[in-house]
Amino acid sequence: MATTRRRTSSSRSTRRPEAIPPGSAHVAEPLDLRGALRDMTLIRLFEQEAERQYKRARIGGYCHLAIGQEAANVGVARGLQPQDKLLSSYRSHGFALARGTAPTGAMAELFGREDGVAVGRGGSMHLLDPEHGYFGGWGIVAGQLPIATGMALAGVKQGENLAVLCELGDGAINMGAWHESLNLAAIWNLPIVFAVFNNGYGMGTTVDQASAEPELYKRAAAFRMHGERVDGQDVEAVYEATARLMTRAREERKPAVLEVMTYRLRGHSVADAGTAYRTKEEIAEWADKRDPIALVTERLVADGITTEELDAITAETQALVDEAVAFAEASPMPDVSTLADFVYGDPNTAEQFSRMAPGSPAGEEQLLAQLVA
Amino acid sequence: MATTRRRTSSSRSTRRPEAIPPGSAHVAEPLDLRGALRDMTLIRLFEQEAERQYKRARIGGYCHLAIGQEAANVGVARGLQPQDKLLSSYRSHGFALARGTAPTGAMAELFGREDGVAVGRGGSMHLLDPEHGYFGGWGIVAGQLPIATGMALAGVKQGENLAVLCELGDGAINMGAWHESLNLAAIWNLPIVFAVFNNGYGMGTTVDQASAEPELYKRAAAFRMHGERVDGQDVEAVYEATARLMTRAREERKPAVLEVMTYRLRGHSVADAGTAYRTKEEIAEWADKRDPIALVTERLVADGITTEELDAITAETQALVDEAVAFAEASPMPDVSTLADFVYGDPNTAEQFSRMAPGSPAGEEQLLAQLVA
Amino acid sequence: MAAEAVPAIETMTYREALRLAMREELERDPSVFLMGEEIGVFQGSYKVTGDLFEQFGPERVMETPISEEGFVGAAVGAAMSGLRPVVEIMTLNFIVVAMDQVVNHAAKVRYMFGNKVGCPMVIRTPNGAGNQLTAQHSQSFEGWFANVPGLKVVAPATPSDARGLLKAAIRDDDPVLVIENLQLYKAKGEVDTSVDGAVEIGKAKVVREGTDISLVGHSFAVTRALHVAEKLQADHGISAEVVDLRSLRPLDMETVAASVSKTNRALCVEEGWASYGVTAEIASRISLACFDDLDAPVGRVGMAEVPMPYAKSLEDAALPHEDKILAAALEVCGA
Amino acid sequence: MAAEAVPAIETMTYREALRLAMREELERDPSVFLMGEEIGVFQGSYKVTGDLFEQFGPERVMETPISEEGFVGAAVGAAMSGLRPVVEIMTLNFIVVAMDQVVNHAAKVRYMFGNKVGCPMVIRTPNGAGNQLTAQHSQSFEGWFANVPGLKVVAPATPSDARGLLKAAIRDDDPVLVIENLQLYKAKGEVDTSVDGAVEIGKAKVVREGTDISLVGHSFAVTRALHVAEKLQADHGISAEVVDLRSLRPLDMETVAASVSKTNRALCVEEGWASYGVTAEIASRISLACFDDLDAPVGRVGMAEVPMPYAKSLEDAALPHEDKILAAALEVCGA
Ligand SMILES: Cc1ncc(C[n+]2csc(CCOP(=O)(O)OP(=O)(O)O)c2C)c(N)n1
Ligand SMILES: Cc1ncc(C[n+]2csc(CCOP(=O)(O)OP(=O)(O)O)c2C)c(N)n1
Ligand SMILES: [Mg+2]
Ligand SMILES: [Mg+2]
Repeated sequence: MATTRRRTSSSRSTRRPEAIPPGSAHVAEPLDLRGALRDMTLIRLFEQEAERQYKRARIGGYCHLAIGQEAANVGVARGLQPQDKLLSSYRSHGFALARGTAPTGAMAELFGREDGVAVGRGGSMHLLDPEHGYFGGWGIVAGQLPIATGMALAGVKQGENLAVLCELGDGAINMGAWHESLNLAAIWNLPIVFAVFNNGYGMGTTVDQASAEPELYKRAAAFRMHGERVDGQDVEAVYEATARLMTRAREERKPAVLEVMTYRLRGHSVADAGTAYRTKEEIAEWADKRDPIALVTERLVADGITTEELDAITAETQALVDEAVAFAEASPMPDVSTLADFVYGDPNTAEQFSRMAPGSPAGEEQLLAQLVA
Repeated sequence: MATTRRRTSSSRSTRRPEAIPPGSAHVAEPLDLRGALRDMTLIRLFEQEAERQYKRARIGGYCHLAIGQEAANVGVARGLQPQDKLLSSYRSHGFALARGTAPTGAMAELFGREDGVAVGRGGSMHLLDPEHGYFGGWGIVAGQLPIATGMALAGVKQGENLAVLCELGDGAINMGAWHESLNLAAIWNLPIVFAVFNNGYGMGTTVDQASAEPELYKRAAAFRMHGERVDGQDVEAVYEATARLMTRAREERKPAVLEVMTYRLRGHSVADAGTAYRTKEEIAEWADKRDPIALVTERLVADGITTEELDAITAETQALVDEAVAFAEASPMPDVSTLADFVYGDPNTAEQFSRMAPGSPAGEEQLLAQLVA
Repeated sequence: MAAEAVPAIETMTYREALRLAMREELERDPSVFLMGEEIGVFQGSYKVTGDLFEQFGPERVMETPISEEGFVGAAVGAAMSGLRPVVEIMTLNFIVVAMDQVVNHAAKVRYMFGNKVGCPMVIRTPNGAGNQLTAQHSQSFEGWFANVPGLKVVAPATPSDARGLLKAAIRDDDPVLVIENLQLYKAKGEVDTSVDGAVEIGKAKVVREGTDISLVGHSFAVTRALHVAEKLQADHGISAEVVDLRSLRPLDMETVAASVSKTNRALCVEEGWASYGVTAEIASRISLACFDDLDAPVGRVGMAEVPMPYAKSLEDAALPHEDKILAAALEVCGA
Repeated sequence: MAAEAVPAIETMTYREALRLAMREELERDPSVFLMGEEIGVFQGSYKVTGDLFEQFGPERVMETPISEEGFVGAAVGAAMSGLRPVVEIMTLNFIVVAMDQVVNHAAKVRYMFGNKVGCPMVIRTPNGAGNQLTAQHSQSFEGWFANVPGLKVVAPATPSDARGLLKAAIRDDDPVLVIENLQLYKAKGEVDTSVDGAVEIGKAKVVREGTDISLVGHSFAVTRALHVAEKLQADHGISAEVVDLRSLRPLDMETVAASVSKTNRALCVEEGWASYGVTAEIASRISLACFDDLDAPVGRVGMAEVPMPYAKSLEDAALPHEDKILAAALEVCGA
């Protein structure tokens, strides 16, 4: 009897996925490779800094890093039009930065400061930047899927020429919300692309263990939806597939699934060493052979980029990260008197709650005092 | 802009589904056609009686009839081995009767009497009969799927040579519970068959409107699971497919999906006339050409059954239904003093709750008085 | 001589009043739309949406598959995008499958994202029991939602409030749960259709004046309480005041406390299970706010604490019927 | 001379005590098995299951995909089949996606089916806040489950009770929620490993004797209350009794009422939101049961009623810290 698969040595290989026929004939503008390298470097340096600051206890809570996944982050973000909307899981830093969020506001949020993008309320898991079309990192696995579906619906209802890209992890695909969201997206013909970032693991669980169909993009077929897989360490490939599927979504109202094959070089979060469930060899192999930054650099070098130019990219992005830390450090902690701000937004709220005080327990009294003040 | 499909005239046809290659080579014993007719007739007469009694207010609550779906009920039930387990939605009467539950206990339950199969607690939606391997009609759409999956898991863990058949409706397939349950069944290699009773409608919503993949059995592929479709008005076909897939589940630990194409000739429940969302012509066509009882009778007539024999079946089953009504009428209403029975089953419960009384509100006081008494 | 606006008092059911509110809001604001199972051709499982599908078509009245988690979440996303979705959940029992979207998402959006986005959506859904619908279809756990900061919860008890609170909920910039009630759908009452009629959220209402005891509740419990008040007067000479909470979060404790300070006795009533239910909150607040005024401990009545049974005899015994409320009121009055 | 059984008092963490209970029950009863995300090779997200996977293997310690609704429901089915699944939900926040299986299914099985099947299963899951985990990961809504007939809910506050109540829960024939707590996992305490140590469900415990006020709570709030009691004594000469509820459904109100009848004052404390929370129930029951004994209204303290913010300054302000409890206790004491 075996109701559970025994763990075998990981089937995770660094080999590229087979090519899959594209979902439509849209051809995107070629990717600005230097710009992509710059964004990826920014993310890498930002994440390394976040790791350091976490260890110094300037950052608290959960902190999930994107190191190793930068091509996936930047590839999808560059495949969007400015009006498009992006939502993701808690592994949010890379998405915000790739979409154009200032590192200052992002780092200040990680520090829990007033100038953070979520005014210190959200932290690492909940970066967002509506002005740059990023509608948040979300913390409940797969919780963002129905919401992204609704944003695509709203786009159609409002007659906007936009599509939504919703990232989720390989672990998230086994939640019921996947099924309901994809079905709704399909029957309503919504302009949305579900980008499954398959980094091989949901915490310590492999894709093979968790998903009865481990070729995750194939699950799109259950909704008569197009699905395809792309090498997530190749920023051009991710960009091309995203741009094509987003255009198709926008122009033809056709949803799709894009499985992005990638790898996280760190643990699940900074609290996880990331070695209990995978071998050091596996990690080393990805780090050595499939580091997305090394890969794009190689390509640029072949195209004739100079060492000086490469150094300039590193210097510029490092300066941004340093500035972000200085900015975050200088930003004040949110004042305790603002604790009740933003619980509600309706202008009548204070009046609505003004009659609640008699008999209130302590936590409620506190809210009312601030809300009604 | 169209975010919602416009209703077109129903695509529901009475034509048989195309044949689909079987999931394995198991060949079942031929079906006892007379026995099947007898069971189907019993269900039909029972349901007609239930309808009458509902109108007389002897039966209350929701009451969902299986009229038109008898071949599906009987076909799957006869495809099971005695040790197999069956779970279903709230449309439960036909399943209980097909599995061998005495009509007396079933009718008494509909009447809400002490001798009902659920001791008057469950009513129409929640018939069950563990001794005959029927683990209930369940009322939350798709709620029974994870539970059935767990029963299959338990069967394996306990080393029992059983498989589980879990019925759900075409409407239920769009719930997240479908996705999670099928994925678990597949990765754990569980002996379970998910029988989707596709009667064309979830209340007033057509399959085309609700499911992005309206050929529902194809959704099995998202879990690398075998799926097939069978003509649900043909009791032999349903029986054959069920028996084959259940044997395969039991012997090879392979889950499967069986889509059973059927039709309800009545409304969603007795409260629904069933005509707002479909045409009278459509209903008439199914009633005239695809009534499962007429179809099996035709076959038996071709095989040489006599009118006397047919009449005897009707007489025997009508007598059972009459007896059931008499039995139900004679059975007492549950006594109010038993209200708190069965809320908990642990023998220590009365002792556990014995210190709860001080300050209790009225509803709780009542429970405690009965529980602790 | 100019025509004067005359009040147009119409008698209609609670169900019709809800439909009227939706019709008026759909006409007033193009960003409003309805979503839910069977709310179109089927006219709603309890016929609340009625002919709105016919009038407004499938874009404004969107029928959904059975996927509560999916479409409640889609409503959150639409609300974050500036629309005002009004979601029907067929009964409160089924919201449990969508709980995560309500509690972990809708309620959190604005705060967690530092006010950069909002979530102006409505979920309307009936609670209640009484039609032998059994354990999985007879529940009332609106108190769980009232426990969650970020949500507002209202529960109208009359047709006029049904129209007025639903309108206010739709116009509110925050997620609002509108708790309807299965028994009330057919209840009739007067609605002034000549006025907008929106009812401010967070205001309780004294629906019957009295001097000896305050009966406090929401939704269908108010109807029961009013009947009990008549009996208390007629059979026992006890003058009961009845307070309709109308809103659970925010809660108008000023009105409740003022009533109890006058009557010196209180009984809280609800359709659901009282233990850890709505009446727990109300009773504990009254006990604190009116400590010196109370002549007797605050009483509570709810449904018997069992999963609702099917049999008529048992269901009757489990419901918080008027005789139970009456008995509890007499106990509070020491009568 | 025969060897006598000597008590073997071991100091261990709450987390280790839970693991010990599972180990003992897995060894004792072959029908017990564990299910949950990352409870195997990963040793549990909070390392509660630790080496149990290594010791018992993948059949007894079943790792699951991220599918709470699916595997909680599977546990219901397994329990109906005679097994005794013990499900870990990584934190209470995530049970919301599986709520339907807990509330509409596990709690209903036995009653709705007329006692023809039962559902002996355990769900263990931590509540609590305090590590800057933010709005979606800092909640405590165990009161919702305590509202549901058919469920039992316990909440140990010490390592010894963690072991004892989890053992009792596993042996119980009904669905039991065991509410653990993120802050308590690392708390140390003494456990007598020479005895079976199961703790009867439904018994509160006076964990500190006092004469002037009763501090009543469950889970981590008990730890806070004990500290506050020390301060009340040291700084204000107030003698506080502390009552650890240990079980929310059933609730041991006899012990609570006896304490308050002695001290004549009570403050109820919880980690979650107090409005419509656990303390609402406790306070309203005390107000009724001890009406004539109370010298002051019953106080309540919970977390500030906001979605938990991330910033350290705000989170600190939102938590029901000891200074808040102290202030509330002084108010109740009129000091
Ligand atoms: C509903 C729910 N269950 C469990 C968790 C805890 N959890 C957080 S992240 C995670 C793993 C997700 O893996 P994957 O989707 O592959 O994303 P990745 O972390 O690899 O980016 C789990 C189990 C959660 N946040 N929500
Ligand atoms: C979660 C949930 N949502 C809604 C309902 C209300 N409801 C009961 S039956 C039904 C239609 C189900 O249709 P289908 O699955 O096709 O089964 P059929 O009635 O056709 O047998 C609906 C929407 C419910 N019981 N549970
Ligand atoms: Mg992953
Ligand atoms: Mg159907």
